[in-house]
Amino acid sequence: MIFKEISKTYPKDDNRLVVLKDFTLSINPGSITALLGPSGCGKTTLLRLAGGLELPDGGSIEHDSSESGPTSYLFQEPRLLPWHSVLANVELVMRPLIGDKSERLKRAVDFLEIVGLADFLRFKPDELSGGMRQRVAIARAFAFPGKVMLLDEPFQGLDHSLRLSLLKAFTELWKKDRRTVLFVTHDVPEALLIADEVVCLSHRPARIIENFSIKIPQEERFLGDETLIQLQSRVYRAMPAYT
Amino acid sequence: MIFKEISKTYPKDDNRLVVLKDFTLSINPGSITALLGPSGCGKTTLLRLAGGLELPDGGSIEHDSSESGPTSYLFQEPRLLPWHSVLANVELVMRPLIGDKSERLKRAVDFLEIVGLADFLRFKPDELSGGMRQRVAIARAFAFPGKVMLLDEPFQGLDHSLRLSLLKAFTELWKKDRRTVLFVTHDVPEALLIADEVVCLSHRPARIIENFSIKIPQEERFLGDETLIQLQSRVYRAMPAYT
Amino acid sequence: MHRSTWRNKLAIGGSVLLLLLFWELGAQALDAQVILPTPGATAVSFWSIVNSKLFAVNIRATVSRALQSFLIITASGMALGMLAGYSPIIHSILKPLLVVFKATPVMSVILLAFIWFSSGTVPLFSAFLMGFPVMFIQVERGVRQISPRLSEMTRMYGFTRWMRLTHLVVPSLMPSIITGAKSSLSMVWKVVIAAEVLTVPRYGIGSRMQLSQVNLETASVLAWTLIAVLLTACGDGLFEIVLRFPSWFIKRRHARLYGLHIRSES
Amino acid sequence: MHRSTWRNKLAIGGSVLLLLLFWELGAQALDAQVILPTPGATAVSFWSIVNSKLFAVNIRATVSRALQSFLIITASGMALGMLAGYSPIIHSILKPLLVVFKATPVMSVILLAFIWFSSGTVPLFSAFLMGFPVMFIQVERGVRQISPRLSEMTRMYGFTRWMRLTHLVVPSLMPSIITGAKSSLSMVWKVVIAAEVLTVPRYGIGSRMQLSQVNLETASVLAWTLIAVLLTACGDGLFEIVLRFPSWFIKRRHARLYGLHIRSES
Amino acid sequence: ALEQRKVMQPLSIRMAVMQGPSGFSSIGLTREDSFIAEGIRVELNVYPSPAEVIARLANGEMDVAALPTNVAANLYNKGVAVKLAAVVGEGMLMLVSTDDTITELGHLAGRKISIPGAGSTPDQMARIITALLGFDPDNDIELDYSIAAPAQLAQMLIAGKTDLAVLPEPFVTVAYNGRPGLRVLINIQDVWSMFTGTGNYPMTVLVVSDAFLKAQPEAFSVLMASMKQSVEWVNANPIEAGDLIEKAGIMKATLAAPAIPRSSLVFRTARESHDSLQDYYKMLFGFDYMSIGGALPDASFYLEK
Ligand SMILES: Nc1ncnc2c1ncn2[C@@H]1O[C@H](COP(=O)(O)OP(=O)(O)OP(=O)(O)O)[C@@H](O)[C@H]1O
Ligand SMILES: Nc1ncnc2c1ncn2[C@@H]1O[C@H](COP(=O)(O)OP(=O)(O)OP(=O)(O)O)[C@@H](O)[C@H]1O
Ligand SMILES: [Mg+2]
Ligand SMILES: [Mg+2]
Repeated sequence: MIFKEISKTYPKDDNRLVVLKDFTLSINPGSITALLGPSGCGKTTLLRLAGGLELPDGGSIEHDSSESGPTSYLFQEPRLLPWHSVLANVELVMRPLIGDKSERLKRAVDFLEIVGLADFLRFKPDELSGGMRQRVAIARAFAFPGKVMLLDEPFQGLDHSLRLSLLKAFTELWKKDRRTVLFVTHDVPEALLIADEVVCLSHRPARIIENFSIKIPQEERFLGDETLIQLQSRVYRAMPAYT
Repeated sequence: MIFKEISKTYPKDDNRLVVLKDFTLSINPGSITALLGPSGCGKTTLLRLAGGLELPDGGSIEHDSSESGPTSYLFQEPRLLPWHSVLANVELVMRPLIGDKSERLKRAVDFLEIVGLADFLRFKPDELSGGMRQRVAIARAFAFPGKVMLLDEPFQGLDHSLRLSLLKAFTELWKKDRRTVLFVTHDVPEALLIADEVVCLSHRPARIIENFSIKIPQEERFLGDETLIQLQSRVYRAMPAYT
Repeated sequence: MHRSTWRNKLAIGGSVLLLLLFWELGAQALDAQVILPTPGATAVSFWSIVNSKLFAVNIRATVSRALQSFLIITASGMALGMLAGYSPIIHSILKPLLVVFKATPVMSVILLAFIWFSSGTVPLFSAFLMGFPVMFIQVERGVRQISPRLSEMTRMYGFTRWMRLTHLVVPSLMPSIITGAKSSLSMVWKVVIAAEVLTVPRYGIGSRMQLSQVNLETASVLAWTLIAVLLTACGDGLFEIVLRFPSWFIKRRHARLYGLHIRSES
Repeated sequence: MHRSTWRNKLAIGGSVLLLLLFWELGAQALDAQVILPTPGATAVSFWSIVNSKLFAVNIRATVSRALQSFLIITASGMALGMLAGYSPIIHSILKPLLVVFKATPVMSVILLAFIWFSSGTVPLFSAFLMGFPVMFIQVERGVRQISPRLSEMTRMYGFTRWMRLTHLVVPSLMPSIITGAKSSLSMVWKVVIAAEVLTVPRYGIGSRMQLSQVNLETASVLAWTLIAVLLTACGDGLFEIVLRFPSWFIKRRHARLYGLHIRSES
Repeated sequence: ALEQRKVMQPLSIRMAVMQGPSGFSSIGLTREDSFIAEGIRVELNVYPSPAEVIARLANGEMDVAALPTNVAANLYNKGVAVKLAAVVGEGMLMLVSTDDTITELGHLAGRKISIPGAGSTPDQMARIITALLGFDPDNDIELDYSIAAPAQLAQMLIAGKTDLAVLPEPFVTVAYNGRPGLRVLINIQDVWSMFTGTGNYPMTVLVVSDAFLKAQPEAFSVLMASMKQSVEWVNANPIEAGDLIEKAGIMKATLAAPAIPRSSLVFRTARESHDSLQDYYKMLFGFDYMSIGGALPDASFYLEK
């Protein structure tokens, strides 16, 4: 996926808000890219552009042939259908792609087990805690067999151990088909643990400050690793300060 | 504030969901307490009980005399009024307590500057990014002169440097009046940086696993500190694993 | 949401009693049985009407007219309302039609209505003229208010048109549809009866009212009014029950779809 | 949201033309001027009506009746709807009243209405009977749908009753109120005219219709209908403009409240 | 062959009347199971308002109808192919009052008179008569049309909620029975005769569609004859007629029967009443020419028989 000189402006009455200006970034097909950046810099806008939910004012986005097809999108909010149960929410999105109902159900239950909600299949979203809702959204995005995954702060609102285990589950899933993944996060260790490429963005309008490649295979990484610790401090230094 | 043998059950059709059972916790008036715990264990429920939004099925909550009066509550979601601007959202909540309009406005603008939204006073919540909405909610909770502060994952969705600077701003504000603060977080360093007391909760039904007191004054703490690093690993070990 | 506690029932009863009291006092103050008979006189008349042999036929005629126009209004209002809500072009095309509907009094088209429909269908026609805009406006607004976030989600996940309709649009519209249905039902009764009074088909509550009126039997007019009120109350009650049905139905379906699978899984 | 692009205008125009065409064809097929005159004959009649000297008086009479009942319906529907939405007890108390309102045909109470009110107010009264339930149901539903999260927030932050009303309830209800107002406005026109036809007050569109009708001047009846349709269209347009006004007003107020302060601050 | 068809399927004459006294004359037609002759049957349809009668007549769904005299002329002038066949009812309107203080005509000035139905015959006659008596009907007195149904107006009189009204029979009788204090201030027919020098005015007429006249001239002759008999029978047997009236859904027997003698039911062919019709139309033309369709009907409107 290649972002080519993208620009995006939100018209707000008189003063226009330039969110992206000549933004260029190329993402290797089949790799995981993490987007780090200050709040309000335009990360969600980038994902929306990549997912086709918004059209750029200028520039273009090119997709690799392996990336054409449906996209799994994890929105910044859970966006669950409030009238459906947890299970139905996950099962439903697979309908257009998986014809067999029992297979869909199995897949939905499997993913809901991964996120630890096996006991809550029949609950409605309103009866869940914030983190549980987020987990349903994760299960939905993961269960959906999209060619590309766009994840907007996927593990926000989850506790430390759950986060680690989901990261682990995610890398294992990813290794099976190696889809292109672009994800936004505010957690540097998280980015370092799973990303092949960490992109640090500046304040709005977002520019790329620095681009870190991590060559270590995901399954061999752990946070105590020397290289990662060094990388971590480099990333922290690169990240734009709060002004 | 003292939680005395609180129990809370959500009736869900046939299978009842026991969220709290004989939960007891005493919080020193004028201190900052952090609640850590796995997703869905009942942290938000605890805050809601403390804020009086929900009544316990059993047990009672006792308030210190210094804690009687209005409460600042930061909800797990921003909960902004969508038809009002950012500024109006913050200014509005102070109306019942601060009669003077210009003072309210000044206070609202001040707090919005602290969270870095000085340029967005006229924006509607729908025109903001997720993190920016969260920051408006933070400004609202901080600007509101409540006697108690209940914060539900206050800094979620914010980037690292913004988080640090808000933590700093928060401790400075807190030192002025030393209100009782009870806050939920999933970020252990965050808890260690500002809490006087860190409470680790178990899986649902929430029990207290361990209780860490930190005696170092907030302004002297930094994450490289030896004591804090030790404490951090103790907290991580105490925290319930993902099963 | 405990709407049917004893306190509420008491309130309903009290309010009904109060209404009766006002009626009695009003009748006594007016002291003119030809204009406002007392509740007692009305009750006597009511009883003799209920026991008359054509009672059921009259009721059936009116109820079937009301029901038919209600169904027509609901179906057409929903279909056109959704179309207009989604497509600005269809909205524009339907706009003049709606204005005509809103403003054309039955009076103006009654000659045509007499020719095109039999006198039994004129009530249907006028109820439609009256109720359709209400349902339409309601549904159209409902469509515009569907959460853009959720609809973005369904688009992203490639929901088919049918899935969007059944899993996003209809559930989102449910409250609007219910309100629209309640409002138009509230109208249909009255318009059907009023049109029956006007056109006097062979059977119908309105026809009976008209005849009682011509014959100066005011107590009988009021008794028929009472019958209409009771019918409306029954209709409302039935409506509430029907409303509860879908959720029960969905639960059943859910159990069938997911319940067994889950158990066989774990 | 570009509802007024040229394509939509074209659609509106086309739809109006189509309506006229159907009318012309229908009239020619029926070939009976007493029943359905051609658009041409109606236009001639329209022109002579518009030029008659009492035209404005008639229009004013009907418009003022429609406006009055609309205002009464909106005000009472909003007030009682909010009360009933918040308090189950008041809901229960009002419920029987609402059922009576829903089902009582004007016919049954017209003698009473005539005694209590003058003949010019009977249209007002019947419009109220008809339109009130629609507005009421709408607002009551709206109150029940106010976001519980936001209302929890206002409770937590100790909003006063008045603040809750102005900053949470009314803005949340706005869409419901607008839909209710649109629906009841759509009814008020028709009911007022229908009641005028029935009671023939000295001036009013309905009175003119009735007189034209008894004189078998169907072209004139249709011309008056056309006038009613145009009035309704104007009413709708005005309504849309009024709806735009509050947001403009709020913007002004906002600028006054915050605009200057901010500048003097930074 | 013709004989056979008659036996198998009797000729049905579709006739429309309105609710109220204008339907009284025709009720005798329904005596013998609605057969007025061997193989000829009258299908009597009762409608609540002239509007429906007009619609069906214009549409060819009705062959014969009893209509207010002015409506018949109006229809004819609007191009509906009908002919006036006979007068079946004459004036029977009264100005009644419950107010004892009204003792002379001058007291009517500035009063409110309730009229059942704007533009109806009572309205026209009230205007004509008050004008003949020297009032300006638009300014000197107030004509109120709020209560369109004569029955309701009778109710209001009985209850004392209105004190001056123009009422047709049988509602005058009804109101009188409910409130014996009711007085007839003006018998409108008398005033009419006094000023015009003619007899009573024609109020209800029988019209026949040209199509029916052309297709079934013999059947129509039979109908005319039966109609004449019907009126005579009704006038002679008010009690039995009342029962039939109730059965047809026109009005209740207890109200209709006592009023029949005062309802001016007559049967006069168009030729017999040609002059009085023309006088009446001229008067209406002078007062409100729109009520007869804007012109005096020409000669071909009257059925010559
Ligand atoms: N309205 C409700 N109906 C039924 N169950 C509920 C309701 N609200 C909360 N629960 C249940 O209560 C439990 C605790 O919820 P709570 O919101 O307190 O969790 P939490 O500790 O705040 O979690 P998180 O970190 O994910 O926000 C959850 O299992 C949830 O399913
Ligand atoms: N609909 C909109 N109208 C106007 N401005 C908007 C709109 N959506 C987003 N913006 C603006 O675009 C900018 C970037 O938003 P975006 O959501 O991409 O930020 P982000 O990087 O995802 O931030 P966060 O980490 O807080 O979610 C913000 O300043 C926001 O105010
Ligand atoms: Mg974002
Ligand atoms: Mg929570």
